[in-house]
Amino acid sequence: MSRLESVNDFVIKFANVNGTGSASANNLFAKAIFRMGIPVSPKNIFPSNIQGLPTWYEVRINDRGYLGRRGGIDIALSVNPQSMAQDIREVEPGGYFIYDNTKPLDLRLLRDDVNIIGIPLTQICNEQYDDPRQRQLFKNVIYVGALAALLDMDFKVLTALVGDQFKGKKKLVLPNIHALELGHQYARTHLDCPIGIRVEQSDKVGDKILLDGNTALGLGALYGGATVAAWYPITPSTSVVEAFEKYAKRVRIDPGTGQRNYAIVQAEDELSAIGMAIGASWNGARAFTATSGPGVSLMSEFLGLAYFAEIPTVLFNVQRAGPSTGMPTRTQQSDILACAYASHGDTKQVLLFPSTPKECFDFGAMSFDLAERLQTPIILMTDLDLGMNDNMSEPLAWDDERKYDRGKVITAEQLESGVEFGRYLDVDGDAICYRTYPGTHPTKGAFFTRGTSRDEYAVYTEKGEAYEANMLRLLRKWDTINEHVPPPITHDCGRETDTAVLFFGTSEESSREALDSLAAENIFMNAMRVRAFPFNDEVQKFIERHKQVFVIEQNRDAQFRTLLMAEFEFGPDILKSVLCFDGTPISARNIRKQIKKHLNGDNVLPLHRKIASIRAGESQ
Amino acid sequence: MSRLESVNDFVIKFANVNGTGSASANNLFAKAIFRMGIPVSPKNIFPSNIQGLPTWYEVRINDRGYLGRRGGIDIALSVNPQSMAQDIREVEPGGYFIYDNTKPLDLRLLRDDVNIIGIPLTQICNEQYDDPRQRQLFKNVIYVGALAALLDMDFKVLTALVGDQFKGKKKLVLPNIHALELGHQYARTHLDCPIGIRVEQSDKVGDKILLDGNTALGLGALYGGATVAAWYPITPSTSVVEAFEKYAKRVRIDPGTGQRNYAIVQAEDELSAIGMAIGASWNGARAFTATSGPGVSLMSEFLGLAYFAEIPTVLFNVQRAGPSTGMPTRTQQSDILACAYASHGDTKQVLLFPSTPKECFDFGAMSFDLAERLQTPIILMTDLDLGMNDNMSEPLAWDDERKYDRGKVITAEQLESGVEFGRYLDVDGDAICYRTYPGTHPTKGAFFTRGTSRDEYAVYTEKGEAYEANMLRLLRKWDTINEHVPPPITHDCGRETDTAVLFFGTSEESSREALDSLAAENIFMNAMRVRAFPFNDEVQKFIERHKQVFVIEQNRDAQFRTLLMAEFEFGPDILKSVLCFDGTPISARNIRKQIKKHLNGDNVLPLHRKIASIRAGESQ
Amino acid sequence: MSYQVPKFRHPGLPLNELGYTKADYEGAISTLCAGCGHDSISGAIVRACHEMSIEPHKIAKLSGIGCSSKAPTYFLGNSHGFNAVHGRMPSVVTGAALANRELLYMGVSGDGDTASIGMGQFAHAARRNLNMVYIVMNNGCYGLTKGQDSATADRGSATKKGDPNIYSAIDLCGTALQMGATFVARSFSGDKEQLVPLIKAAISHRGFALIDVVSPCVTFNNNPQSTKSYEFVREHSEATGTIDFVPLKKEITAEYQAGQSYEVTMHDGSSIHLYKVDETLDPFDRRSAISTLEEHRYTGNILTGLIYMNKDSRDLHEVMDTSQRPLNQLDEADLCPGNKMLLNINASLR
Amino acid sequence: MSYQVPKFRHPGLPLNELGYTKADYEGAISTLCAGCGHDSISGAIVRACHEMSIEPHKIAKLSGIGCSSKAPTYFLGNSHGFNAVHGRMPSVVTGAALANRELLYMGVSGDGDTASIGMGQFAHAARRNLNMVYIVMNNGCYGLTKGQDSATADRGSATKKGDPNIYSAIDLCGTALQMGATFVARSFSGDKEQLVPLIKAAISHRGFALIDVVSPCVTFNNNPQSTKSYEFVREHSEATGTIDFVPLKKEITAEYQAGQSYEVTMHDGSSIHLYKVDETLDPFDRRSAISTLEEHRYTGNILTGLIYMNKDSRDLHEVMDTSQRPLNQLDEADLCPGNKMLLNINASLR
Ligand SMILES: Cc1ncc(C[n+]2csc(CCOP(=O)(O)OP(=O)(O)O)c2C)c(N)n1
Ligand SMILES: Cc1ncc(C[n+]2csc(CCOP(=O)(O)OP(=O)(O)O)c2C)c(N)n1
Ligand code: SF4
Ligand code: SF4
Ligand SMILES: [Mg+2]
Ligand SMILES: [Mg+2]
Repeated sequence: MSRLESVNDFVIKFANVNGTGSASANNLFAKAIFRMGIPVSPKNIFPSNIQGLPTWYEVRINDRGYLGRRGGIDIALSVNPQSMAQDIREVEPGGYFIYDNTKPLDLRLLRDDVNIIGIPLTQICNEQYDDPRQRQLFKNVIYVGALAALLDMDFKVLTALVGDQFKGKKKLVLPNIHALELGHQYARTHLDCPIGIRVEQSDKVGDKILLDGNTALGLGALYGGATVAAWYPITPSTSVVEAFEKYAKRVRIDPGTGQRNYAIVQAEDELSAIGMAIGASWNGARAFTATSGPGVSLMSEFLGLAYFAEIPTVLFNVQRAGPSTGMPTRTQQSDILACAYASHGDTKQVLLFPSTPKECFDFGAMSFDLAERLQTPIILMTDLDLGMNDNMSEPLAWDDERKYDRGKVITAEQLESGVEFGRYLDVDGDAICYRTYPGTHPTKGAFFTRGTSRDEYAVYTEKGEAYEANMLRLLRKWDTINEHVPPPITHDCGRETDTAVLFFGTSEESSREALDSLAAENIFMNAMRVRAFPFNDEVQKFIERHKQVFVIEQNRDAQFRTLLMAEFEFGPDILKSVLCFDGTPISARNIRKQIKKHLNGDNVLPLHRKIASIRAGESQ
Repeated sequence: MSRLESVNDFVIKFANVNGTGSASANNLFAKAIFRMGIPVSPKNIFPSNIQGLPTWYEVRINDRGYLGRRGGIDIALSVNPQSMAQDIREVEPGGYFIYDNTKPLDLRLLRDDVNIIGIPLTQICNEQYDDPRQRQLFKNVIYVGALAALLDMDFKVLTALVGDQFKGKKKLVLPNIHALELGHQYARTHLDCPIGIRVEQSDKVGDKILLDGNTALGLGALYGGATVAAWYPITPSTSVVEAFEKYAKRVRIDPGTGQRNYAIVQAEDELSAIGMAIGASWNGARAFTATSGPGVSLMSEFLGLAYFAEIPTVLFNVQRAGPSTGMPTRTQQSDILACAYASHGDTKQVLLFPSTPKECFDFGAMSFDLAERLQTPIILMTDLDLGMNDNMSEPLAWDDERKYDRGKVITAEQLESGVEFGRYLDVDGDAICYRTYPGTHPTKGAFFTRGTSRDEYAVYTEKGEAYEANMLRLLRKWDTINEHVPPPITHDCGRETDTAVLFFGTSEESSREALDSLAAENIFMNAMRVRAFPFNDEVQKFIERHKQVFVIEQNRDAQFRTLLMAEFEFGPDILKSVLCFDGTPISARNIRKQIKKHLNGDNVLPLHRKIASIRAGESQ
Repeated sequence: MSYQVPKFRHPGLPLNELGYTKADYEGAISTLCAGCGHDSISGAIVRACHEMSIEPHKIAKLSGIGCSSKAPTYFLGNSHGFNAVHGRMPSVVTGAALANRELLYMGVSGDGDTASIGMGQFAHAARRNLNMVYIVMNNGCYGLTKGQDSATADRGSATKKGDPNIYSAIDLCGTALQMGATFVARSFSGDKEQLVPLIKAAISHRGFALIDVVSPCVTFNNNPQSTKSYEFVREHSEATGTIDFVPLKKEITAEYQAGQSYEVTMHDGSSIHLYKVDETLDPFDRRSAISTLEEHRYTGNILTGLIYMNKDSRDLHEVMDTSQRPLNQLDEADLCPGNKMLLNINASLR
Repeated sequence: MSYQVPKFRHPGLPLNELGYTKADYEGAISTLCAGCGHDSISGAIVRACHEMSIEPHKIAKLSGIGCSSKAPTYFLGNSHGFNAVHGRMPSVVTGAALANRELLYMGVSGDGDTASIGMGQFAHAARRNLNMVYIVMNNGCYGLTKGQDSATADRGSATKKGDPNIYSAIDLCGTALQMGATFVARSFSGDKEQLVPLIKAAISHRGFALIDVVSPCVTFNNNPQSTKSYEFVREHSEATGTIDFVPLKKEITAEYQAGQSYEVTMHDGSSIHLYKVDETLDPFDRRSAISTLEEHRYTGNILTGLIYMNKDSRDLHEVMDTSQRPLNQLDEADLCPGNKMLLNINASLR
């Protein structure tokens, strides 16, 4: 039988039952590979449930550093009878299927184009452990040990990692190492090691780190000086505030008093959470909230208020698959329009699109500067894929000289010295006005914040002209905002071409890989990664330079493309869509396939008709 | 001094204090004109407050039947000292300023290009009445009597109207007629009657009626078979449910039992209101809710659920000026994007755009057929201008043969006979599936409704393929929907032209007038009034037939144009914007001016830059 | 249709009056954690409905979002179900109940779903005396989002990984009473003998019937520091008395001792028998219910059983005076006034 | 800046300790209806703040949407104000209070704003014992949207144009008590002698202080069928006692009779004196407060005055143990851990 052969280049998928502690064992595996200097990209695929349902952990190992989803499984390691049929089906021909053969495999599942490897995990556990919980936990560690032998991993890396992971919990180190050894031993004794796929020490990760975007965001908020966090639990954004809290507990305790230099409130719902963030920002603290899915809809009324009353507001939206409750544990980039035009009436909201943990950290911290400088909500748009998976990333860094940009705030001294203050008076001509913090001055500088129309001195008015002037100033402000948000990043392919791709957020890795593989077929395209809305002029120029631009996004309705069309004055014939919305991160194969289909001229129907008649994404 | 002269063609504006009962007197005036066979279009301009602030009532009288706002005031009748300065300023040169001269006019207000007419209203009242409330109330009636003389109105029409208005309250008839006579008498004795502007019996109203859109909507819901109304008070939608209730109390009481064949619940907020409408619809009743402004934002989470779970839902959105609380008593068409893409994730909502009370009635009733046939939310988009003002309209009519279209519902008999039932199974190929009402059959036909992903049998699933297939079916359903919603109406100008206008809702009257006046300048344009989203193919063809299409809308961000661009595959260079967003209804003069500016080539900058640099609307 | 759990029907299984076995009232296999209190409550609902011989399709089960709100999938497979959005089940039930007054509305919610995001809707459904059974599966935490404290967590109680809760707890029974609920009870998922008759009584009651059921979350909130653990609740609960439900038309066979026992006839003709334990509580007097509850709160005990019932309850349909025929069964003839009335209206508008 | 009401300052006007006249605590001219109860409450707030010599800029006044929520524009013109969205004032205050614990937060709301759309936020602000004064201008109707019943309207009460209300009324004092509020009072807009000292006590209290003020809507709900009319309230209110507020450092001059009089020292060192009328009520015992309230509800009387105060109240900041220095005054040095820590974090992630 053919068998896949490769070194440092494969996809392995673990199939487990959730609530059994498999995630940490699988993580041990991924991190060990990473420590061997090989780029990895693990993705946790978990159900919206706590215990007993199938869960998967897909790890891509790739020496060339492609970190997006590739599509296809080379090795499946399945310890979950519920999903075994599906797991074995997904293996590429020539691939490997590793399973717990304490119970024999159902013969109907057998595939003769796949290499089947049995390890009697349950049996080993039952022999070694009496406690049922231990049996369950160590089973996972044992298969990691076995994998080390099968893939020719450096066993010392694994044992060192265990030491690091249980630092402070010494008692746990030895039993875990023992379990690793059990698996390792078994494989070396009973199985053909290594298999065709294996790993070798490499040097491709440099000083990179392995970190999930939500933790990076929480750290970004911490470094950005956030003192108030108000939130309501929801997957996949919950861990943003949890990370913020974890680190705040370490570094934000006043050494003298033991008191906290931060406040975190679990609100009663998302309406309240964003209300709190707005109230705190209004009162001069840096505040944020984080949410996902339905939370975004619930926050829309307040987002409209913050836009119109110009209150700095930071919202981290970790997107998941919608609409409604949708697929709460799957990824998508489908809140683009809901956020860009959040709330009734004419609004335009600022969006940031990080694509790595490093950018989550940077943009996370920057959000507060932007919110206060621009006096408007800043919505940072990440997603489950980036937020909840360990992503390889540049290390985090902070310039210790950096000062927070607190924006335009008038002080008591300035008021005292007779500065004219009108809350909505465009003094500097950039359409951004000065504010005062409550409590600034006994008799000067007070104003009334409201969601109703008002004049430049914040006095209530129903005069159409005053309302209109204010709305037009907000439009002018949009141009100022444009100058402050992070610019796009362009990759020139170095050849003459009139075709390009444009993407944002987590489509980056797969897009880059797809471009490389298209280049290998002599299809050359320039690329731009957009990092913010409003779109910088560069975006417009980039699109204008090309005859066709593929907009890659992870939603059904090409929402980002709609935004590009609404903001610029060129025809949609230029903008073609590459979409994936089945809840999995878009893969390089999928992008390549869709682009080639377009280039072959398959795409002449109007967009929505077309999508309806073909399947846009691939689920594999 | 020059004085304006005209017959049956002028604009008169009454300036009052709110809470003084002026609205009914002013209405008496407008209706009397209407009964004289002359087209009128009264607009109430009121503050967001209950008592004591300036309020205006602007009536356009126009024999040619132009009913949109014209812009400019020919006659101002001011009994409010607070607003007098502004009122007199607004009068066109040669126009008339009528005021209560019991107190002398502040000389600084005097204009020598305006005809000033004083009537000692307070003095007359003080002489005639002792009770302060009577003094206040009858003051308004007296000036209507005076106007009758000044404008040469048929006094008998007025007295007959009073008789009709106080039918059942006989005791009020004579005092009101007396007050009318007081004013009439005074004017005829002391003033030069008629003035240059006057009215003459005409025959231009045919069988038309004078009705506000909200009452028409309430009646539409009643005729459409709505039995459950859930709402939360908010201006300007409150009177929709109030009208529904008023008529339901008359015609929906079971004659045998005296019980109600309807249920109206004032919910605790808008989230709850739409939840109730959804619950009732799910359970097989026709239900609706009505809201405005912030209510739309608050309903977005539930709108996403109804879209995704495919629950018939009827929402009447009477738009007002946003964002946030905005200008709650002013008009706008600015919830287009918030409604079309309501909620997070990929959603597309059906919108209907009535432009007359008759259409409010028709579309209101039709909403229930559409919601049940299409199994999705139907959002009827009207606005304050249409909803709260008396609009001249075709009479309402109902075909007594008409049956409600209850959509695809499987009965107990069908289940019994073995019909296969899967709630999300596309049996007919039109992407609309069958549902059952709860309680249909003891053992067959039950299913679980949810906002999470599910398979065709409504069973929860997290399988990407099942989710994707469902989302693609929803896109195909969009095409089916397209075939059911009201098509656009086209007005061909009868000449060769490559220019057109496209509008919707309350921009119709002013657009029509603007087109006529442009035609008088030899600028000919075709016109299309869009009545629904999704846009019919006809809309696309119409736009394609032209080189330039002016999209007329009453919001800042050209939201409707964005929608057109997002849905179709032609360039935005074709679509030009004509906007008004100062809270007043768009006027014909304003439209004409903006179009001419465009035609003169003033419009080369990208849209948002341009708007920011010029004033888009006129406030007059 | 949507429930494909193969059901083995034992020929000897007891049938109810309608000829159904208990299995006919079951749902899909639960995906909750083994040992989760919610599953026991589902079991009690199944038992109550089976024993009362309610036609399964005459029940509509509705919920919000959470582990608890998933539970309706796991019972009453022949009933229509509706998983609404988080915290908004009461409004959906209100609409549904208005549309068809003839079904039984079984609402299921969690403490997060009800006491936090759903507080407003819960309060107002109670205030309107909506005719429904409202069961809260109360575990003092957010199970589905992994164990954060909920608003019913007691001050000082801690979940598996959390710090002790610093906020005062919301008592859903006390809240419902304040709002005007007409039937208020508390129970424990581990006490089926108490819970099943309470569910039956709640079903028979016409009006808003709350049962706040303490239902431990074994995964996140069953640790010793928690006041919502199996152990704590077993040790600290104090019953108001025992309750017996006697279905309509059944002859009363048991001997009821006078004095501490009350027989109450419900709206549907069935009756409940109460044996009081707590002498201070008169469950038919709101003042007594409110002060007894508060007294127990003060002492830190969990009062379970029937806490309050308004015998003269008039539900939403009654106070609104809606038609006896369900609104969703009315047709054009009932609803549409016809063109003639429009002619009159038109005339009045000229 | 935003208040351009020309103020004529009479030279002889009494100055408070800070040297301000009452006019310095006033706001823009009211646009509410003449005779509206809300204006009287604004007046009481002005008087209380002036007499307590609170620096006006150390007050933040926040509200939702409604006639009542407009009121903050009409008092305290030198304080920052915030008109939030309908029903969501409590969350905005929560955030604001977290940001700066040193200001006084004066929240104003209506019965629609609080008891309907705002029920959830109201309940949770109370539960968290947020340090604020929460004044409800309670007219039993929706003034600004023209007179619909609100959720505090009594059953059977009718507004000017409405049918009698068919729902049970929400008692905001009872609700706040249930939720864990630590200061609960009720008053009447027409009774300044009672209202002003209550406002002062609420200001001095550290924690969530609710004053539910019945405040007739003259335009829509002051008719004889209404239980929120001036006349009805005058006739049916029963005071818990009288209350006297003695500012910090002031010597107590009046003679207080022992027995029915209590002196209570507040967190800020000032004190209140209570003269009880109702012997059954112990306003320092929650159980007593809850049952007395319920008793009055039963008899249909309106209990006014201080209903409950927790002398040991610990507010949100205290239970959260946040820094004494307001969070909004912390800077980079306090907040940013610097690059060194990142180096460690990075290392742990390799
Ligand atoms: C609007 C919204 N916010 C947040 C969530 C995330 N969420 C799902 S379940 C849940 C809490 C459930 O707690 P509870 O109601 O107590 O149920 P339990 O899981 O404890 O049974 C939350 C916050 C959501 N689905 N929707
Ligand atoms: C989300 C939202 N829904 C509805 C409204 C309309 N609205 C304005 S004020 C008000 C009710 C106010 O009642 P209340 O709080 O009792 O204040 P009052 O006017 O009686 O003082 C409503 C419903 C709104 N502004 N926002
Ligand atoms: S997490 Fe807790 S509440 Fe959820 S299923 Fe498990 S035990 Fe039950
Ligand atoms: S309507 Fe009522 S509440 Fe509003 S200002 Fe007038 S009297 Fe006051
Ligand atoms: Mg819970
Ligand atoms: Mg009110």
